Amino acid sequence: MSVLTPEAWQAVALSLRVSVWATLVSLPVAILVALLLARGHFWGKSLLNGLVHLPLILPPVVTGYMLLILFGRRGPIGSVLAEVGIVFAFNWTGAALAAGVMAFPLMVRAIRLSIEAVDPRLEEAAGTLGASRIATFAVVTLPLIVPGILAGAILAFAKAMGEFGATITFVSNIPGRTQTLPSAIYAFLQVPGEEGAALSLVAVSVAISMGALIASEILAARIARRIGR
Amino acid sequence: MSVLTPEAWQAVALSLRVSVWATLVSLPVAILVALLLARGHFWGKSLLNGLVHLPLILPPVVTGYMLLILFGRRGPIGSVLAEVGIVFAFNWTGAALAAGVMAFPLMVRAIRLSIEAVDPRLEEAAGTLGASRIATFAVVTLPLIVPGILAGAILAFAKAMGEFGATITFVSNIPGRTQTLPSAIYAFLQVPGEEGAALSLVAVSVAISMGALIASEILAARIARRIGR
Amino acid sequence: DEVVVFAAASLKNALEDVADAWHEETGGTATISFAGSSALARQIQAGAPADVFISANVGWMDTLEEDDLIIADTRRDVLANSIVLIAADPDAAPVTLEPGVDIAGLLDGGRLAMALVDAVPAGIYGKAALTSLGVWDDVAPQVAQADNVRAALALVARGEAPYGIVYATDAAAEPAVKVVATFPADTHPPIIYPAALTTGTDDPDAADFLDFMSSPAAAPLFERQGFKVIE
Amino acid sequence: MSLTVRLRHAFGGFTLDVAFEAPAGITALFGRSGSGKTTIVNAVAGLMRPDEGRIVAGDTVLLDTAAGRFVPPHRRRVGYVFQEGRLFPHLSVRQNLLFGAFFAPRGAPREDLGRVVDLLGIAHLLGRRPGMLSGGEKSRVAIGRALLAAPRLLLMDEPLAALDEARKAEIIPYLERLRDETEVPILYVSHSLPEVARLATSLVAIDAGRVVRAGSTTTVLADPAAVPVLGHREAGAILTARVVRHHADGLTELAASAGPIYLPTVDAPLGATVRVRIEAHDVIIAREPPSAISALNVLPVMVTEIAEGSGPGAAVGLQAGEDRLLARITRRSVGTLGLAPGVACYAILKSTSVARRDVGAGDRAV
Amino acid sequence: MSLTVRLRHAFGGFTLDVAFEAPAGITALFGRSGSGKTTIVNAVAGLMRPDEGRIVAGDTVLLDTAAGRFVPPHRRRVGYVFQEGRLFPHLSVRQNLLFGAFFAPRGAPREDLGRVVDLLGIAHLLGRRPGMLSGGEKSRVAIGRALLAAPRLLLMDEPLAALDEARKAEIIPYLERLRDETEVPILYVSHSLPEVARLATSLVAIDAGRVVRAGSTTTVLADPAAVPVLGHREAGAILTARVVRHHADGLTELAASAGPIYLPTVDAPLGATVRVRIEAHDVIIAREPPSAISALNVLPVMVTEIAEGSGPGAAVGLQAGEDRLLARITRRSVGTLGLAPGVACYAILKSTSVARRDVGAGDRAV
Ligand SMILES: Nc1ncnc2c1ncn2[C@@H]1O[C@H](COP(=O)(O)OP(=O)(O)OP(=O)(O)O)[C@@H](O)[C@H]1O
Ligand SMILES: Nc1ncnc2c1ncn2[C@@H]1O[C@H](COP(=O)(O)OP(=O)(O)OP(=O)(O)O)[C@@H](O)[C@H]1O
Ligand code: MOO
Ligand SMILES: [Mg+2]
Ligand SMILES: [Mg+2]
Repeated sequence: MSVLTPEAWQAVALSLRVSVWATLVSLPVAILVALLLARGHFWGKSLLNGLVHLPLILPPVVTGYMLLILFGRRGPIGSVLAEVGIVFAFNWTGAALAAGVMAFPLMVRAIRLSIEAVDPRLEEAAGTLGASRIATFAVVTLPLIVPGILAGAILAFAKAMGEFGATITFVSNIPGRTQTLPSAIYAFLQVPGEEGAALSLVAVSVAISMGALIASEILAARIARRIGR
Repeated sequence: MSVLTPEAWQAVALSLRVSVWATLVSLPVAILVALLLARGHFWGKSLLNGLVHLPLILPPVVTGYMLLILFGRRGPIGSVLAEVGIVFAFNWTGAALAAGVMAFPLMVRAIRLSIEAVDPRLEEAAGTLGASRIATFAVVTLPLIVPGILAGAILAFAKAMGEFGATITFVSNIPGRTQTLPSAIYAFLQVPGEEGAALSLVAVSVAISMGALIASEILAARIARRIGR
Repeated sequence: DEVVVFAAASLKNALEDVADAWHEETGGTATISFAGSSALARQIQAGAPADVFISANVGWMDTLEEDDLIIADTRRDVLANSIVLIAADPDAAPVTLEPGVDIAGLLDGGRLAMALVDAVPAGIYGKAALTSLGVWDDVAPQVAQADNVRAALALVARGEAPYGIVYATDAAAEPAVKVVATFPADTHPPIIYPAALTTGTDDPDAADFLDFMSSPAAAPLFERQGFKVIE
Repeated sequence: MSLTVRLRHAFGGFTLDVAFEAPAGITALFGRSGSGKTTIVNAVAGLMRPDEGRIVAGDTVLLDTAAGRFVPPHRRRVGYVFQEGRLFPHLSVRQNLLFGAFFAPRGAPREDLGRVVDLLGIAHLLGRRPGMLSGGEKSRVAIGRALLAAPRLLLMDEPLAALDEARKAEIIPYLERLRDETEVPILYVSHSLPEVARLATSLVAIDAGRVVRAGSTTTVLADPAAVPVLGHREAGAILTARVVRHHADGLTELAASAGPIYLPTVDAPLGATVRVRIEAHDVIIAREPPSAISALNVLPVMVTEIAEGSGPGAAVGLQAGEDRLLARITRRSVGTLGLAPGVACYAILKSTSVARRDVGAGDRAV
Repeated sequence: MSLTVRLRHAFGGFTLDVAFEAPAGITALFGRSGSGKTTIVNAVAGLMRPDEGRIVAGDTVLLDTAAGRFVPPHRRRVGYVFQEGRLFPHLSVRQNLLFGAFFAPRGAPREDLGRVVDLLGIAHLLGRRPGMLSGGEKSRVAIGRALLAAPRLLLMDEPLAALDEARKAEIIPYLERLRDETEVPILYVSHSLPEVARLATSLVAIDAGRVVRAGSTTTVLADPAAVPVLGHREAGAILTARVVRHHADGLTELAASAGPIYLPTVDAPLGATVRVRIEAHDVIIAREPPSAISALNVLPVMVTEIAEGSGPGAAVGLQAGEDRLLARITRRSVGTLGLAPGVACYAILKSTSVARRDVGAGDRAV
């Protein structure tokens, strides 16, 4: 691997930051949505489910534009959030938002599958022992779905590390601010003779994600053993 | 929704074909890989796992290039397959391959989670009743993971409907042959003033995927009831 | 303090050199976001913090000008490019691009790699050129459209397509392809990279960068990458 | 505190339609497999919403379909020992045991972990996860978990089915103490009539979703007509007696109203009142007082009623002082001995045929 | 066919180290909760690979750790009734039942679905899924599934624990027939000594991972010294007798070697040999022949040995003709009656105290 330029290191650092935040922040939301979809019976469930899958269905560029329209400085949501000091537009937070949105369906699906696999009779048992539905979720369901949460998180992290289309469309490709690894790779691929540089970045990206993947597998195996599977 | 041009309808038809094939063909492979990852203990398991996740980690363009290098006419795999009459380059099959590869990690993860949720004691019981490991998989594990397979398939289908970067890089955009909906949408978005046309296609894409999504949810609910959850 | 430049992706190497030179000379820093012209233009429409926009085609610059998003009197055409016909075969014979040229025959069942012919500038120019040569209808079914020029170039370089149409700048940098013809300038609209300050800019350095970019000092840096500098 | 249950619910081919009262103490639900016992218990726990019904515990209405009232399970504070364990696989045995205590209200009267653990013989398992336990170990942990939840109501669905006799013999006295010392009503599902007879204050016999017999255990068990319902082998009445003396040879002398009886050491202080279940088939009737016989207990009794079934046997109700006994003898013997209501005779009981598990601590409600 | 088992395996704190022989017929594994019964059965089924061991069924070596041999479960053709059901949730009851038959080799001797279904009383459940069954219904389906798998070896881990007495009474004769009419050896785990005594050809008592007593059931049960191991309440010997006459009043007259005995109708043809389990606590010893007593059976016997335990009871071995009986009486009675080895006396048995479940079809191996 050739030595990376400072700009490339910036992209690496930013991608890590973006992916970690995208994963961590969307995780609780994903758990909630997965719970609603797995156990809820409410009007509009199909709609919610569709909405969650939207970023998967749409070409990433379209998702990026939608984010731009909604969360841009002048967008209906973006302008409101800007007043309380939250700015996504052309900011690393926007890259995290894009990555989070793109990864969201993957995360929700993994967690939802895990929730659906939990034996509802255990939750009933917790109920008879005095645990409210929320407490039951916290002390029975949640620990039992940790493998699924981990799977969802690692999928989301990997996806966030690779997300390009929506990110570059939403927050552009500003070095040090919104230039993630994939955007940097893209930029290198747009000009002649820079394939080598692109390849180094690909290697860094793969190394990071593989590391995370292996760590998550080891963790998952340990947890599975604890749960007694 | 404005009335679509014949070319747009072609893109719709092709996207459907590509997504259905991508899903159906990769499904058995995904089941096998998920099984290996969930239940196998072998050298190189981490490697396989990493490989499966690669299309998620890499920017789609990079995946597209890799496909081009491997499965192109002159690629090491592509040239061999060409001899037996399988051509991916500039063909809708190539679009399906790209979509399948991009969707593969999602499918594998969903199925793997389901396999891990199957009580191994049921598989043991099947063993004592004379079912070999393969038979046990076919008559016990497989039926029990149908919800996971369905989830994986619908994720893959949705992803295939939205996949753009890898597809266009690998098989480019030949109207009627390789122009999928996302390519068409992307093309419309590149020129000023064509947002309306892009939007009609987005609407069609969303409608198809939502239909598939709702159908899969209904099916999954019915199956879950049969399994007795 | 930091000039934010939104520039078409194909300018990456040249513009980075220019930015370095500008920094040497003035101490100013330019941060450049490279992406597709359409994406950048839309971002500017959405209020992106860009000071300078350099587009790979005239259309998006026109759109921004109509929307009053660029300062019209700072708009200038900075660079020009040409499109060429390239072949995968290093021994391919040169082609004379005259009206009625039998490109379809040349392809011999293979594909002609181009950028998206209705969406991406290089593709639009190529289509115009082939149309004016009167061969577009013959060739059209054979065309494989990539989402950008580099991808079209890669298709030829990998031997997937025997021929392709790309910018001269891209062809020059790729040893695996052979330029077999250059499209005459009169067969297509001028291939021009316009640049301008955005109306949102409040950075005095931005104008300086724009001027430096179109100054003789920057010219060799662009020319090194194969661009023609417009005086 | 007492529990009133009225339920009607239809599953496919099965209809449950029951109403009964469970007073303080242990109420046994007794019935064949598939008769609806678990369904009743689930409804009381709030895990099943019946088509129609009303369940009241003390003065709390837990369910009233007519009034649209349904208290969710976690507010009912029942301790439920499930028929199939349902231990939390991700928690250690200790955490499983303390699960309910964690959610119990602060002031609730609480069992001591150490005491319950010792009773159940699971001290060496505290650090394990349920996946690594044997079948009987799991069911002991499940019992402990329910006991430690400070419940206002205990539901036990065949809690001892997976346990060996020795272990049962250790747990039963504990349940007796619970019955006698606390206010917690216990619904107790069991197939074992000896267990029921020993533990239950009242008994509800269920068949095919209907209550076929209900009442205080002593009354139901001493009723010769109930014998076919409860099963021949299992019939037997309950005698109440006072501990008079612990003899040196290990026998305890008890005073029943009909006379002294001798049993293997009864674990109760002098003066305590105990319940002794005498299985009907363990009673021999003689017209003359027998001599030189290994059975130590011979009580003068009088025949009160004779119920002859279809088989060769007959259930003979006997008045023994103030208590009632049930004897199951052959119809042939009824003839040869000339038994008839009003006939005076002797009941012979072996000391050792009254197994320890059939001697229970006295039950206030009796 | 017979089964030889030798196993050594250590789990955390528990070590299993057993060796026993299971001849054709039913071999009971008897022992307290957590003693290692399920572990043994799992090893025989191939679901657990012990640290060390050798298991041979007939002339097939199923496991030999020394030789590195391990036959995978699906090639062992065992019918395993698991302690916890393990029905396939996605299959109907019918499909569950036929699961094993589907995989059985073509020519394997097969049970008839209808017959098994009737026996188990699950005909009305065939179309249901296991999730909709009661506890006892599940365990009946599990029994059926194993029986219908055409097994060469049956493993039954507390198969009847969740069933009521009446249902047990229906299934036990079927298992007896299986024992007597087929070559299939059965390993039978149970906590219930009556069940074991009635069914088992041989008995292996396990305690804390070790075999503490093994041998033919008749021998082990008639051994006064085995009483503490098996539990006082459960002790009892087995008498072999021939059916002589079915009397009109519902009693069956049997000829035991020590004399005639009368029991409630025994469901066996004239001339058949039956096994009658006489619980030790049901036997009364008298020095003189009693008169005017409801017990119909009085057999002249001779005391062979007396085992006094720590408690108030004593186990008295009796020779009754060619059979052996066991009586559990108080030490006090041993004294007052002057019992000692060699003393002649009378054993009094009630007809009705021999419950139907304690009368079994004659077992070839006895
Ligand atoms: N996976 C395991 N890890 C550690 N210990 C185990 C494991 N499985 C079983 N044991 C222990 O091994 C011992 C024997 O277990 P086993 O299941 O064979 O008992 P059992 O005789 O069948 O008991 P029960 O009658 O309660 O079913 C128990 O003490 C149990 O705790
Ligand atoms: N979900 C269900 N759908 C249809 N029928 C059901 C369902 N659950 C239970 N049943 C039926 O209701 C009846 C009563 O079941 P229940 O579990 O209450 O029996 P039980 O008395 O507890 O039996 P056991 O002693 O076998 O546990 C059974 O016939 C059973 O088949
Ligand atoms: O959804 Mo993408 O094509 O991985 O950015
Ligand atoms: Mg039940
Ligand atoms: Mg066990």
